[in-house]
Amino acid sequence: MKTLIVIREKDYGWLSPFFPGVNPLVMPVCNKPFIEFLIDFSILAGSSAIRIISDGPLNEVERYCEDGSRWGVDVSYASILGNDSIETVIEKNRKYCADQRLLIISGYLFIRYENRQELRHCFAMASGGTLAENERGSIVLAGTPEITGQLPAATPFSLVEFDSIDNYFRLSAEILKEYPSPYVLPGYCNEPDCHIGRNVVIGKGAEIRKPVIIGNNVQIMKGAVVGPSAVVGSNVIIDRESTVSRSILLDNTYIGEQLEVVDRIAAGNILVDPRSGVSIAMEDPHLLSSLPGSAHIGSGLFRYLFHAIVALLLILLLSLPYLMLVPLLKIQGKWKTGSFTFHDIRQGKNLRFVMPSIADEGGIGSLAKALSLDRFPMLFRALAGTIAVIGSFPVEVSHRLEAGYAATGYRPAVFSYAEAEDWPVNAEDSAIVEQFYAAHGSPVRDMVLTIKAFLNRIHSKVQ
Amino acid sequence: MDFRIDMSNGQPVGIASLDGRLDAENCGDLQTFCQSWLKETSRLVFDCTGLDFLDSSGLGTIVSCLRKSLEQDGDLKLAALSPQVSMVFELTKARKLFSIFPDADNAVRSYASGDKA
Amino acid sequence: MDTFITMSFPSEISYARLASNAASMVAEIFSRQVGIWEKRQEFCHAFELSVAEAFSNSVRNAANPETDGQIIICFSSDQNELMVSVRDTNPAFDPDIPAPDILSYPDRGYGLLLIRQLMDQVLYSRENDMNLLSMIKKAG
Amino acid sequence: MTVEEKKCHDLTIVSINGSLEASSVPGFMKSSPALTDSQSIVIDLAGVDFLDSSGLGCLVTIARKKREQGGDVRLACLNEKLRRVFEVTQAFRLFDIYDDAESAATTAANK
Repeated sequence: MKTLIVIREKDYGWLSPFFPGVNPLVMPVCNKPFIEFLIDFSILAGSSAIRIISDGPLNEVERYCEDGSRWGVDVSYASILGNDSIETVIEKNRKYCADQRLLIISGYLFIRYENRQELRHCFAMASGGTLAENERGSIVLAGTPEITGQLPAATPFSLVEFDSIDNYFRLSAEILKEYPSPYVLPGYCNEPDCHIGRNVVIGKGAEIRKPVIIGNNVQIMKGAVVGPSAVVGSNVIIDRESTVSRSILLDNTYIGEQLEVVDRIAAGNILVDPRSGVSIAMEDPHLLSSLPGSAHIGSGLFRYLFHAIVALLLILLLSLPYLMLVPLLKIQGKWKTGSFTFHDIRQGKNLRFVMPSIADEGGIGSLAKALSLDRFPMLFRALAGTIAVIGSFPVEVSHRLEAGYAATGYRPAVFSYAEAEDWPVNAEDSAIVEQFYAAHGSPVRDMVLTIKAFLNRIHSKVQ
Repeated sequence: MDFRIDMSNGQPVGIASLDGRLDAENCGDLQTFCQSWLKETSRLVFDCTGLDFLDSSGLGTIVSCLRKSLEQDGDLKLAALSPQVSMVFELTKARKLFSIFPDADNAVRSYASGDKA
Repeated sequence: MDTFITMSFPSEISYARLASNAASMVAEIFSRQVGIWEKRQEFCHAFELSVAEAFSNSVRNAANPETDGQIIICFSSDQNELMVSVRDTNPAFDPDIPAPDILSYPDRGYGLLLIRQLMDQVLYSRENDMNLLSMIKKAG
Repeated sequence: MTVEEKKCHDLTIVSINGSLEASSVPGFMKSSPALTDSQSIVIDLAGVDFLDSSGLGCLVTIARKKREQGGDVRLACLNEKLRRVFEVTQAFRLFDIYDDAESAATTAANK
């Protein structure tokens, strides 16, 4: 049997405004991306090939599902237009559908099944027709039954109401509480009701209360309370003394100090109240760290002075190696300069500056790279105050990033906090560390982290 | 920022209407105004009907206004928080510091029933 | 590893195929060396297409197509990324043009959009009266 | 690049073989009058191994001109590489894309 999963943009229109930048098809329900529930269902129903069809973008889905080999099925993709009827969709995929029993799942549907064994049997025996439908979509089977037999009185699956942010929230909570085994992805801690991923750091005095699901690469700082009934995604920091219960934190979220997140969905810097559908964007980094203390506010000049001093020190330290090594590299043609345009969210304009790159072939290149000579020209920018010495990795003006990068506390800098922390430098992941330090930054800490970033670069080259 | 004194309880209650955004840019104004309001009465109500955005600096200012009115044996009560603004108070636990009312009239009346000041 | 290859092509559109095929092959060799397996085709196609786009951009931007301009393509690599840069002597251009709105049927302007989407980092600079467009993609 | 034409249910199917890119676009546009008149056609891309932005631009132009005159163009058989180009540029929002040219022609003729 083959399955067509047909999901149109209008089907998930209710969800997309809440989480810009997250494709609803890979939006996690509990800890599993939505599309995987449909794939699992199709496989249990006896499909060996699945085609995911949409009138919207599919690249993120494709990045997650790839060719389906992970599930042992063929997954392929196709585009349709928004107003194509199901007949047209089948026509457009006629070659794919030919001579096969066909299961068509149409709509942004959540399917509940309790008895996994019965599914395949039931589908093999069922004659064609609509097996389930609601106003949001349908499950249709085409072709003649594979085997004959007595169908069970009740279909072993049903459609769940899944058309509002509140449904979404309740469904996740319900799965976590009542049906974790058939649905969620396994974690590393196999205690019942407690799924914990890789690289999870739990601080002193932090509490984890079951049931709970925690993803990979999560830091729970001291005194924080996570759970009960919390779903925490990957790349998440929950800062000191914060509470997260009966809530969902999607990937790449930073929850600041002493905050109380109860009955909420958080994604990046967006917080949603699922009951009322109200959402706020936490635009300033200090909102992410409890009641504003005087320490952060008004320290702008102070902080700049520190940055200028650090920049000056580094310039003094590096100018000699710079003058010695760079001409050599230039002769060898290994010193390339490229200009880099980045968006300064603070000032709301694009800035362009030169950022050299070094081909680290041979000794001189490696040495120059270890000494961060490629960052040398940028240090003057930091001295002038245009950028910080340490902060966020400058985000290049690129259409891909603009939408999703309204990160709080973004502050373009010579070195990034991610480099200091040895966190993978990648716009999405590093944004979390950057938010953490945006909320925790102090001039002295900045200085320490700058040195750490600088040494890390030396270290990574020496290895 | 509109300010008026309500005498319906027999005692003066100052009602300030906040509107638009209250953020780092304009929270200094509120700070200044609040100083002068406190000279007239220490019992304040901030009517937030028109307030649609609050950031941490704004929140900090409201908290400092509360502190000053408490120092003068008064209080600062909040009325008509929009869901967005309310979320900021909940998230930061600042909600626990304030008495919050659905509208300004209720907030004013609560000063009469309370026996403080 | 750190291979270094420089190629020079006449600034004519008929050489775009050659340049992009070369890019695809360099990417193929690189991906074998660093062990990109599942996504190798995608990786190579990204280089093939990006170089084709950069090349045709260069040819199109040439002030005087009659002169014997050259387009120089360099490849360099780090442990886990491959960089290709395309250099020409044409007038400067603005690399930050916005993406076209597909629903208004634009007949051009997709080139830089494609490059940006397919590559991890795109750097543009102007030096010694030359345009230099560097494109970097990480392995895996 | 070579271009072949055949009729199917009174509709012209234009099959392209090779690369549709900056250097081959001008030749392609001249290869068949069916590309520029107002009649609906199907373009079979099964044999296209490479499509760049000029190639895409030319498909978009054909679609625009045909639709202005009441005709249409349908595409058939996009391989992985082509699909990626359509995905990145969102060109999938403009075209009816079919698995095979015959179904595209059949449904167009029945419309």
